[in-house]
Amino acid sequence: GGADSGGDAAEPLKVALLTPGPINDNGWNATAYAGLTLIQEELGAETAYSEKVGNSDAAEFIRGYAEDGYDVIIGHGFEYGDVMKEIAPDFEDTWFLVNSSTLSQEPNLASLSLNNSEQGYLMGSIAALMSQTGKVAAIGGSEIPPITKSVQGFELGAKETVPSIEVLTTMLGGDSDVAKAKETAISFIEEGADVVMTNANQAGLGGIEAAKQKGVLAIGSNQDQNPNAPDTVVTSVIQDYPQAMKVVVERISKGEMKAESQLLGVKEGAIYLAPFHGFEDKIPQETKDKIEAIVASLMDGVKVISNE
Amino acid sequence: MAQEMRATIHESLERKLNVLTDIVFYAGSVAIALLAGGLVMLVAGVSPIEAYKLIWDGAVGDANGFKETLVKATPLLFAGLCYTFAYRCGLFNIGAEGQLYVGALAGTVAALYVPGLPWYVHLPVCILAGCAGGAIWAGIAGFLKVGRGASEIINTIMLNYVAIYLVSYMVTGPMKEPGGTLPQTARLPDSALLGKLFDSRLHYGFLLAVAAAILLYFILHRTVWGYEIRAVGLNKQAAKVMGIPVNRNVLLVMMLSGAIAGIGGYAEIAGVQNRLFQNFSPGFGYDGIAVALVGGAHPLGNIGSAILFGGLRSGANAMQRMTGTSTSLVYVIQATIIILVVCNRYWFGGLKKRIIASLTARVVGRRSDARPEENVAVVLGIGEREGRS
Amino acid sequence: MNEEVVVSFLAAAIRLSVPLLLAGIGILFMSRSGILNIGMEGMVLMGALAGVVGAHYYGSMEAGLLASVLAGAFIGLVFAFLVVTTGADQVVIGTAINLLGLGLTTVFGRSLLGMGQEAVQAEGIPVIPIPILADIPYVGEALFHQNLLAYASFLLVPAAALLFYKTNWGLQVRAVGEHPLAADTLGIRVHKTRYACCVIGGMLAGIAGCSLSLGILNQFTENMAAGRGFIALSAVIFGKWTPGGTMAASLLFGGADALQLRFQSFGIQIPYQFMLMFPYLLTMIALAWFSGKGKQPAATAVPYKSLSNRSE
Amino acid sequence: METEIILETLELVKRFGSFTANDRLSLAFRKGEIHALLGENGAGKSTLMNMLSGMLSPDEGQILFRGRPVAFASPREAAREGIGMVHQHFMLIPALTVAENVALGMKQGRSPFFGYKRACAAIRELSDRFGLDVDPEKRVSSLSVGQQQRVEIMKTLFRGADFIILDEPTAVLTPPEVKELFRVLRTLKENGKTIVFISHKLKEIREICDRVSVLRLGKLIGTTDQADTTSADLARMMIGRDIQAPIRRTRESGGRVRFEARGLHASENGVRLLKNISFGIREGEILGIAGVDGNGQRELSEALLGLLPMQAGSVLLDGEELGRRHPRRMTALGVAYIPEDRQKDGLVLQMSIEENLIAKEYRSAPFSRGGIVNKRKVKLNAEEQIRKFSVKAPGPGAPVGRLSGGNQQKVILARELMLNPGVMIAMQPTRGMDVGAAENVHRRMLEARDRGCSVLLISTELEEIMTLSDRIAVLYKGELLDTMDREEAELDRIGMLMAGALPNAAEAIIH
Ligand SMILES: Nc1ncnc2c1ncn2[C@@H]1O[C@H](COP(=O)(O)OP(=O)(O)OP(=O)(O)O)[C@@H](O)[C@H]1O
Ligand SMILES: Nc1ncnc2c1ncn2[C@@H]1O[C@H](COP(=O)(O)OP(=O)(O)OP(=O)(O)O)[C@@H](O)[C@H]1O
Ligand SMILES: [Mg+2]
Ligand SMILES: [Mg+2]
Repeated sequence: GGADSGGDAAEPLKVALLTPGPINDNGWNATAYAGLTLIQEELGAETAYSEKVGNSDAAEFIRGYAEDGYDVIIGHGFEYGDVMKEIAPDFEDTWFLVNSSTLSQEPNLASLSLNNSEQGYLMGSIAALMSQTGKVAAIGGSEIPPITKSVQGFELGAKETVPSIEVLTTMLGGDSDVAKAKETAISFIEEGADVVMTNANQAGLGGIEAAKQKGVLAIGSNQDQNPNAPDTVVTSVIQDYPQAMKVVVERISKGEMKAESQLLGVKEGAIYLAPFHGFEDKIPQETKDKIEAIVASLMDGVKVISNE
Repeated sequence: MAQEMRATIHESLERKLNVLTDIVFYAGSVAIALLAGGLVMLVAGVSPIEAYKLIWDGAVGDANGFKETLVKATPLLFAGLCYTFAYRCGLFNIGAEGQLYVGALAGTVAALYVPGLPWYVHLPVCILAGCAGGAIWAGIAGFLKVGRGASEIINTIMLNYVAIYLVSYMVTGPMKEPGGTLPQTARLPDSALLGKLFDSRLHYGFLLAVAAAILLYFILHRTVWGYEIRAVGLNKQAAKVMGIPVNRNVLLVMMLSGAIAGIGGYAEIAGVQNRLFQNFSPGFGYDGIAVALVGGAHPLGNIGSAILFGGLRSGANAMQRMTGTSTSLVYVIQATIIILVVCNRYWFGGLKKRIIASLTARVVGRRSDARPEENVAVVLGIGEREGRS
Repeated sequence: MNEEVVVSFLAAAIRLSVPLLLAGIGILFMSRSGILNIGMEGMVLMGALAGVVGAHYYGSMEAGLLASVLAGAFIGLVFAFLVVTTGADQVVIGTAINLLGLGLTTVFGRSLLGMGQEAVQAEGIPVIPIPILADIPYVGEALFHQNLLAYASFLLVPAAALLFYKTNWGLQVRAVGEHPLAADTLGIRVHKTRYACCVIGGMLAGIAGCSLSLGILNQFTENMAAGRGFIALSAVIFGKWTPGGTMAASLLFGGADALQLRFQSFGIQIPYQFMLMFPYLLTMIALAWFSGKGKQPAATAVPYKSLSNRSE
Repeated sequence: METEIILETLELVKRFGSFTANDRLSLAFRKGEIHALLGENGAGKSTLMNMLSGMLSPDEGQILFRGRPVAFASPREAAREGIGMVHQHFMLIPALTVAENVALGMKQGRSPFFGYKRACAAIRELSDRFGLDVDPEKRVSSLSVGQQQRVEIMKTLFRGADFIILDEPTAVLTPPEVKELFRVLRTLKENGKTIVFISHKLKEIREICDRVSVLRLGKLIGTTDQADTTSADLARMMIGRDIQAPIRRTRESGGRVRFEARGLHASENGVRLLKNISFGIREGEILGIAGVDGNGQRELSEALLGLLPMQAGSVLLDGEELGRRHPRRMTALGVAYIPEDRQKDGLVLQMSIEENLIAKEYRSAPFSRGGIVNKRKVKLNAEEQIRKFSVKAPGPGAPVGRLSGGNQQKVILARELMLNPGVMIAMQPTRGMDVGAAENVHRRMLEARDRGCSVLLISTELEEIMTLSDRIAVLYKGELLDTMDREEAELDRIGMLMAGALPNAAEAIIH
């Protein structure tokens, strides 16, 4: 690896982040921002971020940060992969990290992705176990791999856990229309679904709101979404990008980073369940045991969910 | 005779002064808009001086920044020309955004599915396909206007949404990169890409856009067709009585206007992105309206204003990179610029007239005849809308 | 398809049509006085943000609603100044208002509501089942189990009709939209009337925004209007510039949306993008169908210079 | 009683820019009289009346109404005092009903509601009292012009006007409608209302008015009792000299028919616009078509030019049928056209004089070659035409919208004559032009005729028709009634035909 300049103890590591959406979206982008904050706080790095960076502007930002001497540039989304691949060779002293991608390029481009299928699998299993009606629903936002995979994983998990379950799924085609997300969830709930999972960034909260209003349960995605609706969100399957990002940046700072793609999941502790909060006492022990067993099988590698 | 001569000198001088004062006042409007933007920054807790310094540095601070400005200016110029051209024919094409998308889509289809051609054949084919895509998309609105009398304003807006979803469908469905998982097409073959200028991100699309501006200027002001377009734009009824085929012109202008946006869309793909994916335009089409207005709805004026807005965008990007300030601020500045430019006549019309009058008087001597109020509007050509049905 | 699906569909159609109806009636006020407002999208966004900010800072839904109304009135006033007093091009100003709405709500949304990880929650518009009526089988559930703004928006329709067709002021508005000069010669203050309509329209835009933010999620998210301002404009055209027609069109669009969401559960397999296109295509088809038949107020989008200002 | 002054103006001045439209006018109107205001186009009549009715405010001078000085900031204030005006161009809202139009802006007590029933009743009552015959519940768009005018009068009465101004009320009426109007006016007068009546038609003034004031170039020439003056006196006061008929060489008889129409039929939405119109015009002949405005003049010219689709009939040029027509094709065939409304149909006001001048020939040499405009040639041509027609303009590049009405018309005339036309269709070629400018136009048209051009002159000014035409036909309700040689045309007969008073005696004759 060429990017060893970050190891200088004298100067703090400089880390820049690009997100495709607004960092206050309570979802995908917020996660990355949280990761950056973690890096700043725990690794003492100097950080910068740019949000809502569309593809047409990405190169400009990435090159800009590289020229400004940033040691690590994190593109939070597969869409930055192409551009980073092109720019990376020009800045051998900088590490380029693409989140949610499987790209890599010697000597300084690596990628980090979480196993969204696994995340979905977990959510689906829990949803199926919690369902009384035998119907559960998953709603995805934009049609991009991390989301479609989590929805597909949801379906798989639900069916494997409770074979008789019926799974309703759909894509919203976007992340900003809260009203549409809420209505979609309502339509599924009225179809009979009694556990709903929404994975759609800003719009996602619409699904939880619908569940709350209709008195059914919701599974949170990506972050612990229980605080948004304590009586509705049973648990959330967290994809801990913050932790994962921190780990990777730490590796870079120690000079241990390799230019390869990294897929993290339950086993690596990057995907895990949020606390049950108020549901701790409401869920029957039997169900809790089943959930634990599924988590354990993923953790041990007994069960492997491919992210392809 | 002498008086006639004087009148002629007077007039040409006055016209020049008019253009000059227009430029001065437009620049003034932009300055005021920037001030207003600064105010918003203050309220939002950002230091305007620092922000503007960053914007300035980012936009024109160095060669790279300026090239980046031109990269941004390219799609903006295409979109501005798209609006300008339709506007000059009395049409409101709010659909540059959709036309960019469909142009990009059509161009990409040609790039990916017409293989094995040398670049000097393939690239023109792709550009023409982009043209055709944009032209068809705008043509739908034109056709509905001519055939059914349906407002092109609403239809072009609706078509923007349809186009964006269409592209989204294509890149997640039929045109998805074979074997890939991402919602995007395969990389365009080299023979379909636009070359780079000065070894930077700046590509030949910029020259294409400037050429389009010059071509449009030539069409509008030097050709028979341009004469027809302007006549239709200014007075449809009279144009009809004079024997100008109004409907045919409306349809053709709408289509050419869409074609310009279409090339813009393809140029963005073939020059910057190298592949098509959803939401590739961050609203270039809508910004084009502002570009056209600030450019005085004149093709050559568009070049300047596209660079201005391009600079604003790339500068704002630089600002965000360094301070994390949201680029949404630029929308506020843009909106303020539009408002100030459009209302220029109301706020500064009288002042402008007085300045021109006193300047002309100083040079040629006072004239006795009255100047009707309308004159200013005629020369301004902005904020005035004639010939709408 | 059983009854429950129909009821749920109806209820959803109504919920989805509420923002459209509110914004549509707002546009109707402006249209009737001869003003074309394509800036509704931006106005709705500002109303949406104002609602959350008001509700958050003052801790009550009423404060949020009031803030929306005030913000809407203010932007309506600005719009009126720009298009009525300065006589600027209405299409262009509308476009600018949209940009302004998007930009300002983003910038101020953050500075007022923070960048926090936790979304700012505020008190939402309550759902109020109407006693007795709500218990009517099927219909009650669909029609009388809605939130406050939904009832208000549907009551607005007869109110607007009454205002337009039965009052002196309504007659004035219609006259101003058709032939401002003639109205002016009869002593009607054309500019004042247009200002009033713009402010009313702005207020309704604000409420429409509020119905999105406080009515659905009690939160503001960036660009949450998602094109509804434009659809509302189509609803007015589709509704032939009448309150009843606007309501019918809003219900149609709301219904189309609700239906689109349910296609999947009916087992209809269409790529979702095509479903998303549906309302827009419907608008175009409606427009093509109705063009020439509709009665757009004759003075639409034509700036007017008032007689009393002329002599000055 | 007879001489009680209800309204008086003292040294009233109104300027538009540096142009003085009303120059120190002092007039007095007596209560209960019908007072005519006479003057050429642009003399300042409407301007004066607009000041009295609060549409404009005077720059200098004073208005005394019922002995008190008044200053109206708006028409509403004038109406409150009892002054109402029926404008030259109607101020009616077609989409609303009569009652809504009439009661618009009136408050009934404190109620915010519009008392439709009450308004209707009040209108019916007024309608009966003054014999106006208007149905309050009809939509204005469905009314005839005469009915619309009565609605306008109703509007003033409804507002309690005692002083009613009628600006050229007869210009748009057919003779029977004029009779009807006069009956109404007499009833109003009997009820003590004062009426100001503006007209260009001496005959009407003699028939209905008590006193006449004459304006010329914004100045008051004088006020006389109608009974004490002759028409010739009035005309002299109005124009400042005796009327001189332009010299018209009599046409050498013979020559072949150049332009011909056969059995033109046109209708739109079931309304018949043109019915069986046939005529022929020889080389070097002017066929005048007389008729009251709105009897199909516009439709006829548009049908000939191909702007209005026809259901039947054919148009022939030099004996050859033209088939599908289109303005561009007609231009190519050498047919010139002077449209009725020069600003709407004839010119692109924001374009320059030079560009307007090439509107018919821009596609061909020398003005363009290979689709590219030759700017130098265009400019040279404009300079030549400006000289030839003595257009008063700052230069060839000046926007046409800046020119005065007369000069705009000169630009159109120059453009059409540049075609060297074999046929010219001229609609209201001198509308809104003063006598000098009108004479100029007439001279040009006669010159064209003498060069062999066939001219179809459509005009509502009978005088213009009588002066220029070699033959005269009358258009009534979309039908051509009778065609006669100028020499045998009698004014009375034409007037009766215009009013539709004669049965369709003779089928139109094709020469
Ligand atoms: N608003 C205005 N601005 C500038 N000039 C005006 C305006 N109104 C009228 N004029 C000019 O004032 C003069 C008098 O116009 P006015 O309408 O009073 O004439 P008129 O006697 O009523 O003519 P007509 O018989 O054609 O109705 C004309 O030369 C006209 O061009
Ligand atoms: N609405 C208006 N506003 C400002 N100026 C006007 C207006 N109408 C006319 N004018 C100006 O007033 C002057 C007189 O115009 P008008 O049309 O009355 O000319 P005119 O005296 O009738 O001339 P002509 O004999 O050529 O018809 C012209 O210079 C014209 O530009
Ligand atoms: Mg007049
Ligand atoms: Mg004149």
